[in-house]
Amino acid sequence: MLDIHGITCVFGGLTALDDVSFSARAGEITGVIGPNGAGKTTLFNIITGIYTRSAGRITLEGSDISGLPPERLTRLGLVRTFQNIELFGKMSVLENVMVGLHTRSRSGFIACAFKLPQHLREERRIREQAQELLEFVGIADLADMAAANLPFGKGRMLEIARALAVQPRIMLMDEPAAGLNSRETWQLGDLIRKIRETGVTVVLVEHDMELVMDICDTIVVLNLGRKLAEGTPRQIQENPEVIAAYLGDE
Amino acid sequence: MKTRFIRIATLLLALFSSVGAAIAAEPVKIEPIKIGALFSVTGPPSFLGEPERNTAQMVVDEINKTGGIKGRPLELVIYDTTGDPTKAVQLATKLIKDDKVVAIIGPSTTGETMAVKPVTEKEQIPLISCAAGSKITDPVNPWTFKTAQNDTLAVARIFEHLQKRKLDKVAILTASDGFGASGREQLKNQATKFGMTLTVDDTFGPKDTDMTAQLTKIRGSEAQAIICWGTNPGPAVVAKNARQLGIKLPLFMSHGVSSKKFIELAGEAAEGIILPSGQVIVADLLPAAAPQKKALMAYVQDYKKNFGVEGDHFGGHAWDAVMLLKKALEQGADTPAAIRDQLEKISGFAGIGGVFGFSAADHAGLTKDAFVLVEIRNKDWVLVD
Amino acid sequence: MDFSQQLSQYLLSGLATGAIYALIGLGFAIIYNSTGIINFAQGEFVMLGGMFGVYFYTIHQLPLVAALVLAVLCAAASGVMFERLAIRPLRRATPLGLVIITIGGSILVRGIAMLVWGKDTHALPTFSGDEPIALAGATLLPQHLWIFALTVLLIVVNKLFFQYTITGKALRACAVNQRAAGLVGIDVRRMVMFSFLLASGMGALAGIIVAPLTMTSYDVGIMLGLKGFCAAIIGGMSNGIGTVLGGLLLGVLEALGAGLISSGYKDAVTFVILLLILFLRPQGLFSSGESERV
Amino acid sequence: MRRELIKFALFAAVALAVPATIKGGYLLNVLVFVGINTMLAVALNLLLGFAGQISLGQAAFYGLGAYLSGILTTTYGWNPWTAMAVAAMAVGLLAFVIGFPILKLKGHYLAMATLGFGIIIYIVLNEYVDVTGGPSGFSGVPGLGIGNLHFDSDLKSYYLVWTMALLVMLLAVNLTQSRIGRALRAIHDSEVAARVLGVNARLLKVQVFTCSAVISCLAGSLYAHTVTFISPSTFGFHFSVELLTMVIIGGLGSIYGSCLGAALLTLLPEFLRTFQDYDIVVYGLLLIVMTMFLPGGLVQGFEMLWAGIRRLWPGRAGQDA
Repeated sequence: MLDIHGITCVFGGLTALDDVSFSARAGEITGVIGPNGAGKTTLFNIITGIYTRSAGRITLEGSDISGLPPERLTRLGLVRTFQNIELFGKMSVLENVMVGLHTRSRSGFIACAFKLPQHLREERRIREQAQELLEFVGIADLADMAAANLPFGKGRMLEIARALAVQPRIMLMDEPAAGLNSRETWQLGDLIRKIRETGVTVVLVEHDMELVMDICDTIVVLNLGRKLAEGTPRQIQENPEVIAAYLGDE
Repeated sequence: MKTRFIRIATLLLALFSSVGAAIAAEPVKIEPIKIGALFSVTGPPSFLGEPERNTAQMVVDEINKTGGIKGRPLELVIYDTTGDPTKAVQLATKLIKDDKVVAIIGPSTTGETMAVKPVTEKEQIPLISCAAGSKITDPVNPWTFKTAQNDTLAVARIFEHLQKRKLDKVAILTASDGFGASGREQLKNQATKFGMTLTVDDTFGPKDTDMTAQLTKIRGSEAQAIICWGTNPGPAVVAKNARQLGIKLPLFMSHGVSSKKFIELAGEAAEGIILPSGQVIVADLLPAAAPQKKALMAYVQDYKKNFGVEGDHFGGHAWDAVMLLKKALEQGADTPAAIRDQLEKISGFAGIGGVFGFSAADHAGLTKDAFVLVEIRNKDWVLVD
Repeated sequence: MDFSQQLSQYLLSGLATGAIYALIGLGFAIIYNSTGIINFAQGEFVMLGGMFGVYFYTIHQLPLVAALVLAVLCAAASGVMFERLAIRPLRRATPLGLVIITIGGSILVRGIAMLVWGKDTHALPTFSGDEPIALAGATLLPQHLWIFALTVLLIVVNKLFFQYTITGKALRACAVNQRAAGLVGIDVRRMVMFSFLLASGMGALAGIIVAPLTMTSYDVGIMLGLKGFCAAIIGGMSNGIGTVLGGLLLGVLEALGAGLISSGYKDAVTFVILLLILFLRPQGLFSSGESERV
Repeated sequence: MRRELIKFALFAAVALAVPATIKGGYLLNVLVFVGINTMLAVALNLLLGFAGQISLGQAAFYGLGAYLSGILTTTYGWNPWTAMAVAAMAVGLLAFVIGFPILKLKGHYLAMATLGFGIIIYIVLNEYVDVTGGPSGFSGVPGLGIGNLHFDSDLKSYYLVWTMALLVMLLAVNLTQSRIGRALRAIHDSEVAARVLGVNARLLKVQVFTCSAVISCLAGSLYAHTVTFISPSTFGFHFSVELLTMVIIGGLGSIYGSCLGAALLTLLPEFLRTFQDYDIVVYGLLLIVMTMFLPGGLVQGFEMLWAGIRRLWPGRAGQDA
């Protein structure tokens, strides 16, 4: 589904990513792991058009998407979440999800300003869909709260609901478990599986090994900007190079 | 409790009734004649508005001290327009509708006057503007008069002088503000009439700090004289730059800088500059028989006494406006329409700006004699001609 | 009077004006580089320099040198006061908030100056006479030489200061990363204050040295400030030579614009250039680094 | 939704009833200008309060509207309404075109670029004497009328201007509560997150910039036809700052706040005539103090005050809790 071909990224003199390639298969959960500074987040930022790559190619279902701006990617069905959840704090929880439904509605300036009937119908539809999404992630009861007042764990759920709102085919999650307690992490794992069941491909960068090993179908290991290994959780756990990278030299 | 309340109530009642009695006992007050004034006391044209406000207030106070007009005191309502046409319009409306004035003097600038004109015309209130632009009274608007000398006259003075010196190639350098733009229009309009060729027609921003580029261009042209039109500080910079470039051509300025301030700013560079001016700055040099001498001396001295500095011709515009109104009122006019009619009949009135004579066809009322040409020598004015 | 002579006068006049813009631009750059703030009130410190100069020289009749020193000190003190009262209390400031605060500050300073000193225009005497000096077919005033000299001096002093003194290095550290600078023990607040002190002092110096040529009044700060800011933008907000080159370029373009194209539109020419630079090379003409402005 | 509509209806009723409570005169004239300034402040607020993009060049669009209307009707004898529509379209197009490069900039650079644009337009109005009349202004602009109804008195102008202003406010309120308003606020909070959700931030910012320019332009046309005289000095940098002050004082992101800000800044000088020279100082102080202590503007201040009163009122607070 998503294919990364030889991505290289150089900041000044520093090579953050060096010829990284891997594929995320449709309907699977792919995990990208690696010690700090391995280049995981950089990779995400390149895929989602926030940083520019120095070399390489990214394709989504065979078509080239390298270097496209984030809003274009979203329209092609690729969405991401952030490590430090980026909520629209002054808006309500429901409204946050409704922004996610922006691409699912099309009333223009005129229709909105004059409240034309099709806009009102659309607005009702968006509201209902947003409510459904909140139910899906389990925070429907907080719909009217200001997003800034949400506890962190709930904020994470909101961000996922918001990302789901664009009806993605593939979802990139940057350390979704960061800052969550063990119960919340466990719930998150369930949610991610549920998301896969709806047919969405998931790629996640994660530190929480337990979660990754539990839910991922395929795991890619990065170290110092290079791909170290790729395989099933079992294969990765047994890979000596990976163990060395995580534990340091024996 | 109850008795105390009654006591207090009685006391209050007594107090109120005594005050009421006092008010009632006062003799019936004579209704003052209300005139309005719009000056840009603050804002960029404050160099006009401030002396105008001072002067108008001073003159009105004096009139009232000597018993008012036909026993009725004048009441002057002054508003500050800050040089903003929008505010000028609003305040003109306020003067007419809320203060119910019978006439308005001001505003200080041509732009504001043009903005206010439709209002006063619609409400049929005479307006005596203190601004210089010729288009205020050309074409004549029945309700609009002005006291500031037309720049037409100032331009004519300079061109006549140039003709006498047989100079006919002139470079003009005008400020890009209302005053400069109006001057530029007049300079261009009258050039052919006086047989002048304009070799360079350039402008400078009123806040510009260096005009050597324009002057260099002039130096490279065939110009035999330079005319610069603007108000402080631009012309002072022009004078300094001309000196720096070693330009020896005769340099003329407008009446916009005919105050000691200009000499102070331009310093050495002011020497030899010739400009048309109202007679106020040279009041003491005038022969005793000059028609305006008496008015001029009185104004200059009064202003000095009240404000510690010498009166300039900007304040003079307000002096003329108030005095013209006074003349109309003395004829018994106290409604706007009657004042307008009386104003149009005034002739031979020697004021600060010149000898005024209005008619149905002329609401500016001055001839080019209103201007004298002066030269700056030894940091003071000397009459030319 | 041939054309080449005219041209050399345009260039020379332009350079002289440009040097003034450069001096003012440096003040913008210093504050921006150590705090990330564009101080829209910078032009007002230029005005304050000139007005304090006039105040001490004309009203108190002090000797010129003493008046100058006092004026710079007073203006610098005003700069520090502005930082203390308006910038520092603003915790968690957004760029928008800072833009509005400094605009408000500039209006306030201008208003106070108007109330205290009135609306008149004033002139200072030139430092060493006003006999024109001929140079390559063009003429200059001695005062222009003072301006050039001061510009060069300030570039050198700036360079030395930022390169070799502890305070200068600390300021540079703040420019790179305020939080990191704080962590290594630099008193960031003091550094911010210091940059305001430096910038307002320099602005005041510029204001004083140009006052004999351009005269000064309470409202000269707006236009001078804008031009200085243009200079700094053209120069890519650098602390040194970039901004100076930016100022000089701006001055020359203005003079050429006024002389050869149209004197009325010369300021429009300036601002069109500013917009083009912002659109096409937001990092400035004289630097090649990456930029975060877009 | 419904509550919002009731709020607006109440506000509109009050605005339209005002002339009945004051007996004509000068105050009515000032209130006409409050209406025009409300349009301008709402326009700026859409850009600044919702999309978070500063503009110091609003006066330019205002001026262009006034001058295009003035010139087309006076010099070329066009029908004022046609001229107004054409001016709005022309200014909208201009804003759309320059919006792309300008709104690529952020923060100070955006402020500077819009300021530069404003100054360029001001210089053109000032220097293009043959067409604009230059610094001494442009007079003789005809008034507006529909059939036999001529808007030639303050009262009629009041209803004309306030109908427009209320319409603009209603549309703005609608807009901010729609998907577009949400997207704009999202851009304001976190542009990256908004873009990741598929919001085309760049296009949307340009669109709202255009929208704001068109409203300002309409206000300019109304100004020209109401005052019948225009001069460049009305449309300078200082007016852009005045508009900014109105929006900030009223409250960023509050449409009613903009109206309050416009009313306050237009009426205040009338009641504080004694201030005269001090008003410039008061302006500066207001800008600083409001940004520092009440960044949400007066509307937020009132809300806080209201919340405080409710807390002090044990009965009601008890019910709420």
